[in-house]
Amino acid sequence: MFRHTSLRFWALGLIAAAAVLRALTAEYFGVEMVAEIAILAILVIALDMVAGFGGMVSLCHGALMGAGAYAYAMLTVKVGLAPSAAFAGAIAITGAASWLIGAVCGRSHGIYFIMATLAFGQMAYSLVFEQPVFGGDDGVSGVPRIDLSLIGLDLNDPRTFAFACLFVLGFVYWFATHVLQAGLGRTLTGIMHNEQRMRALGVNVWRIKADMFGLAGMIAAAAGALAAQHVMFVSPGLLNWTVSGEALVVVILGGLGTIIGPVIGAIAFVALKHEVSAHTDYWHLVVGLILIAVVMSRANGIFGWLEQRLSRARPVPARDVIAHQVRKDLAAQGALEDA
Amino acid sequence: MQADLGFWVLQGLNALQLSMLLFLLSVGLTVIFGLMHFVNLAHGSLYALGAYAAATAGAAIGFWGGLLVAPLAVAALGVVLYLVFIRRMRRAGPMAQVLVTFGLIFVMLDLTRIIWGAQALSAPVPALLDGRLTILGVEYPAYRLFVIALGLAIWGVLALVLSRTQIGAMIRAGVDNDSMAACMGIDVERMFFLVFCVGCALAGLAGAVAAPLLSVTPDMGLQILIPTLIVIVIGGLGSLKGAIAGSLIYGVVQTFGAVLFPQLASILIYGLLAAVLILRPAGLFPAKG
Amino acid sequence: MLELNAVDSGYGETQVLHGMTVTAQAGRVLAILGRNGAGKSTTLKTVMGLLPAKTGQITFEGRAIRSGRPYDIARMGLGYVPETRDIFRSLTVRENLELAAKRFPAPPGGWTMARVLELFPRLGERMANGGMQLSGGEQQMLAIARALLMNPRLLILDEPTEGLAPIIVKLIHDRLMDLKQTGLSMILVEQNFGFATSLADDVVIVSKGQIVWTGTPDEIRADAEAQHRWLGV
Amino acid sequence: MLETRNLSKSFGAIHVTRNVSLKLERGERRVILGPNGAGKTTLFNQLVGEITPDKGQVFLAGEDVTALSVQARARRGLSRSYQKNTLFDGLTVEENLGLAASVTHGHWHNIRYDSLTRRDVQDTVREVAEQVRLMPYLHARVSDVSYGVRRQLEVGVALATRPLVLLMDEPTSGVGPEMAKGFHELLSDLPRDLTLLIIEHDMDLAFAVADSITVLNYGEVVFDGSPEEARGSSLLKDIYLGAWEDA
Amino acid sequence: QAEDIKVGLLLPFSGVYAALGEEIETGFRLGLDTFGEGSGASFEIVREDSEASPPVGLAKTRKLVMQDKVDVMAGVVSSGVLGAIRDVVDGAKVPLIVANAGNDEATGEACSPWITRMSFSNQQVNRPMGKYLVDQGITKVFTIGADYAAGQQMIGAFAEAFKAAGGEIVGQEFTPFQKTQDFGPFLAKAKSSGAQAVYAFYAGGEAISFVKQYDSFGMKDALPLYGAGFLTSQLYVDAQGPAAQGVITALHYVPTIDNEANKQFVEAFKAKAGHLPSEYAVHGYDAARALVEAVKSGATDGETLGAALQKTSFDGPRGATAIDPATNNIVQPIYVYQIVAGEGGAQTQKVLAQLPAEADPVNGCEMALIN
Ligand SMILES: Nc1ncnc2c1ncn2[C@@H]1O[C@H](COP(=O)(O)OP(=O)(O)OP(=O)(O)O)[C@@H](O)[C@H]1O
Ligand SMILES: Nc1ncnc2c1ncn2[C@@H]1O[C@H](COP(=O)(O)OP(=O)(O)OP(=O)(O)O)[C@@H](O)[C@H]1O
Ligand SMILES: [Mg+2]
Ligand SMILES: [Mg+2]
Repeated sequence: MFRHTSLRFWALGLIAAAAVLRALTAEYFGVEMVAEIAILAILVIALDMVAGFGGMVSLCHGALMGAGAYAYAMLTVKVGLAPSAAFAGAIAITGAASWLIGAVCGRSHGIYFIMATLAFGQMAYSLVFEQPVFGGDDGVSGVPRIDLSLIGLDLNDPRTFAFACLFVLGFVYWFATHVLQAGLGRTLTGIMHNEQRMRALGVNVWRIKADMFGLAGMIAAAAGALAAQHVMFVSPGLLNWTVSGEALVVVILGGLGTIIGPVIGAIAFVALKHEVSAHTDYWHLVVGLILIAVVMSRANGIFGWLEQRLSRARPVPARDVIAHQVRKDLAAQGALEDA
Repeated sequence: MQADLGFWVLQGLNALQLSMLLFLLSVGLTVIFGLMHFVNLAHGSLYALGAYAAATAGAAIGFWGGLLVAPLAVAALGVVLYLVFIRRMRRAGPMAQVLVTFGLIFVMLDLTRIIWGAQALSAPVPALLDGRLTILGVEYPAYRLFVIALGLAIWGVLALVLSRTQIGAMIRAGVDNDSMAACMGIDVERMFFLVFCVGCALAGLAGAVAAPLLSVTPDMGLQILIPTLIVIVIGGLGSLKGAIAGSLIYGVVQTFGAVLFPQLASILIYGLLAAVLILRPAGLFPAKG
Repeated sequence: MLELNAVDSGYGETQVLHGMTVTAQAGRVLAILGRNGAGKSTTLKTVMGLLPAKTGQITFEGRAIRSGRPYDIARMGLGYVPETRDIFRSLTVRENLELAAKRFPAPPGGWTMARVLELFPRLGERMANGGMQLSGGEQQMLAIARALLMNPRLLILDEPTEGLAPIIVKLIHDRLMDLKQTGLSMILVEQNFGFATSLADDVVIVSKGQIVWTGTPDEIRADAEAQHRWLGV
Repeated sequence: MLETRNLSKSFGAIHVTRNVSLKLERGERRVILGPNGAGKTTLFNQLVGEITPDKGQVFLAGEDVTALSVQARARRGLSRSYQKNTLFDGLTVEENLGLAASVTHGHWHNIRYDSLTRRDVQDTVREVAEQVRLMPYLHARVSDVSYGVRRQLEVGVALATRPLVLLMDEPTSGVGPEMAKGFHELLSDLPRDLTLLIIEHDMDLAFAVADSITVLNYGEVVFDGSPEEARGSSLLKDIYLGAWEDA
Repeated sequence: QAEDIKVGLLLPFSGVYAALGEEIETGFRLGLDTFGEGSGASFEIVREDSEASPPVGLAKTRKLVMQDKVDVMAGVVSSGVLGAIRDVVDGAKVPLIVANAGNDEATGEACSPWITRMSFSNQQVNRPMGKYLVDQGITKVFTIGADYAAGQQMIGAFAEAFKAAGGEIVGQEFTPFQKTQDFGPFLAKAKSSGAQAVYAFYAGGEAISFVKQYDSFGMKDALPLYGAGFLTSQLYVDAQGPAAQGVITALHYVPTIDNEANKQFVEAFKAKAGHLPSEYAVHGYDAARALVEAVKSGATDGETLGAALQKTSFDGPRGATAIDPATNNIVQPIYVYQIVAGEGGAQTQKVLAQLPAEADPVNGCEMALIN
């Protein structure tokens, strides 16, 4: 169950302050990094919503984000919609697709769920890669940013854009935590802990799963539409499964099922990547090793570790719940097969 | 062209050959995956490593030597991985495992680049298998026939061992409830260790077999990972039957899809995977344990 | 035979056993009674090595087994029937039984597959079923049968009558009695007071992780005050 | 209130329930007895919809619910507890009860407010916690409480949905005599219009609470009558009680 | 007085194209060392990993331009990255010397005075083979290539020229890019197509697998294999082994080209890298040389460098090389070569013909000259 502990408030405040400070003072690339982190953070919040609170470990969130990016790019560049309308359109389209994926994949659990979402993600990737409308391998260029000159903002300025991303991130954080604390989120967490019992209590399990997956898809789409505006270019690589894998890495690095943890994970991951790749071409190796070390530390990611050290009310890490659930599922399947 | 029997035989053999290569790889993964509930995403990297080991050893002591050395070398690496990472991760659940092995992919990818360079290597086909044989009126590379035969042989051996020995039941018991298994005097740790090593050796073998067929590149492990996962998920985790069925389905869909419906080829297999999971959420032949 | 001396144990940070000291004599049946949550099961789990004992000694036939691995402890001759039964759900009934039978060959007069099925004919009818498909009571029978097939020197039973039909309880009671007659040592954790006291040679009562009462079945039957105080009967 | 007609189910060659026809009036309290493996739990599973019967129907308050899903039946007022604890292990006792209550009060699918902090939910949680004697454990995590406490919670969660018909599968197995006695009190405290179907092996409890008794053997109803009749039945003695009752 | 020129080198140093990135960087540094001496300038290289991913490449380009404020950029392996960064370098007026990416548009409809290509264009390498094959008496060809933009352009340029010269394409197959490891199914199709030869485009690991599998099916004798020279590039022939023998392809560079400049280059490169240079190495080498020549001609900053680069022309390892002022693309001879057995069991390239240098059609490029 999601709770706002004081540690979480502190972390949130610190992050917000640091982000604003950096966006105000950093050099060009530092400001770009703020935008990059904010966009990644939005994506991983979307993933944590379903993975950390519903046990729906998705390997298609990268693809959902890519879908949002492509929807935005296509609606602006090819259809000629106003960017703000395209933004809304991208969120709606991706949200609907995501709801469907959630409804369909919701039947499977654990590793099967991961694979089912992977299949949908890769289907989207192949589709975008191979359909000439989407520009194939070359992608779509010339993606415009939303025009906010009405309120006196120029998003083409990197600093303003970074602030816009931070603003959306803030909104998404509020929205996600709100939904998780509302009935829908509570029920979803109940399902993660015991789907059978939830059903026996009268909960329409697949609806809850699909609804939450749809909401998360909308958030991922927002991240995608921002990413498209950030680089002003979209390419199929956005939808590749490695992006989803990376998102999952970030969620766990930060702390699954904590919402604030993944945001910290996003900061750590982007910073680490830039820092290490500045020094060696083999940055994958270093990042990989650090990742392994973090996971092996047996803590629930960076934030989970902080929580363990600093706060007395120690929630059960979602990953343990999922582990338990998967075990039960697998064993139950064995039994069904005998019938 | 499609009416010609030769075409079907030839493509059928191609499908079978691809299936067997995937089987060699997926069977190791499915054993580790299904029996230990351990999600080893680095299995593809072990395969790549097998290919590199075979290419390197093959250059020094010939193909057959390489075929022997590669599985041993990869199993040895498996021992290290097990002792350093896996043993501690067994109880950590799939999320942590996905991550650690995801990290391992990148580590091993860069390590192969550091050791062998970024450029592609290759291993020669052994003289004995260099020619072509004629089957049902179709000329077919002998080496590919060898791959098919090897896959079938490994399948047979594994099926025999698992169904005729008690070790299968012990492993499943350990998977179900390791503390209870331990209370029945089963050395769960050692058993899993063996299973893991055998799985690794099979991955190494698959790499060694693939080396002369394909090019040996650092990212070959990443490329093969998704097809392998698809195979075992279609087939059902942890079951030998599932691994062979999944491999055959993948091989056939991929091969015939590519020649008959080229536009759909790459979506076809994902569509199939999604369909299987919707209809049978646990794959076609989930393990009884 | 089995001795616990000042054992502290628990789950992570929560300490449950506080200086648990208890002895099970060879050839006798020790009943451990106590309220829900008193620490009875925790004691058994600690003996089996499933929980680490923080301090104290545990010896089995004179050999220290504290902080041994369950695997070694089981092989020393301790057969354990956990309260959760822990049937291997993905194995069939037959496989569950063979797991023990094939790996612990029966000594002359020991438990064999045939004898166990005679004891629980119900299991014979379910040999090919998966462990998961058994009814609760059938699972309990299977768990006991499985432990017997290990031909242990000390049989540890955690609430063996839970969820069993009276007729089966009676049956198990009689069989355990037979076992007792053969000289098998047993530790019995029970909520069923009548069942426990009619089988036991010695009785201890646990409360808050400590032994608070020691005596014989007759003594506890007579001691209404202790019954009320420690067992809530 | 709850009725079955010719309910039958077999797994392969095993017939677990054969033509079971039951009829429970509103407010009736019935205990199901039967040897282990008689098909009692499987009957429950069919009543709530977790298993589809091969043949026969289930009626709830006059409506044929045979084709309805588990959750649909639950929302029509059918609730059950499980023989094997089926709880939200990582959550606290309070959250467990709250989840159940929030479904009852219709807050489970809301994205505007926290379902667990609603007044009506909290009240229900408190009431139920008192009923099943769980007040001291409200803030403890399920995985931290002893088995007996979990058994009580198992019933509590089923109760928190405020059902019309409550099915309880061996609610007192694994709880001590003290709590079993408490359970007896709990049952007498429950509103009289709540229909109860209880699987029990504790004879004292069964005879004390039952209005009527049904005995299953090999999936068949072999006895159906009042507790007095049951007491005198030699059949029951042969297949179920054995000679143990006097121990 | 010594000028300081800041060069942003944008190449993939990780990921699948890492091997190419390495080759180009080695060539580039060798080029600077070789020619930079008398230029009076010192060159500072800021190197960034594009990961061969357009968004990453774009982010890194922005960093090079806006934060590091480089005078000139060089590199770019993948066409996707080039497409993504085109507007940025064009808008910022930072000259970019392309050291690999071959997409036709970059020097066609999307050309920019600030983008000068010292490598090749996809059509340039393949077009001459159309007529060459017909001249060899081959009129029926089956084509096969990787299914992505470059594959389609390469095969497309060949097919067009081949048909224009009177040939017939009897079958065409595009295989899923970087997902195909087993070419068996496609080879069987080619075999039964009734073609006289197969024309292929693959690069990297796919090139190795393709050539080896082509040989293992015994198709080389009945159905000779032609293609874009990347198929049997110096980078892959060792791995391909004897399977590559007999394959005839066309490319703008092979290490066996017989001229003085190439001899020196091959020597120097071997000394530095320990292996023979590939076409990728020469891209880096010539890009560096173009840069140095521009500096020597008096350019000191972005704008003057851009103007000078448009006028590049020298005799290098690939013969007479010049920039076409209409498109800013390189104009260079194309070499038809065959893989033959060399000494010590290695494979070597035997140049069969040198096809004349030919500028690409302008293709919608409206090139403004800088000053
Ligand atoms: N997994 C666990 N984690 C933390 N605490 C636990 C755990 N299991 C049990 N406990 C605590 O340990 C104490 C003793 O539990 P134990 O299971 O030993 O009781 P018991 O005497 O066997 O009771 P019962 O008759 O209900 O089975 C209880 O207070 C319980 O809350
Ligand atoms: N999925 C299944 N497949 C095959 N057989 C099953 C399955 N589920 C239950 N059974 C069998 O059906 C019979 C009835 O089981 P059920 O759980 O209903 O018994 P029960 O009356 O509740 O017994 P208990 O009092 O021991 O809990 C048992 O013999 C069991 O083995
Ligand atoms: Mg207990
Ligand atoms: Mg039952």
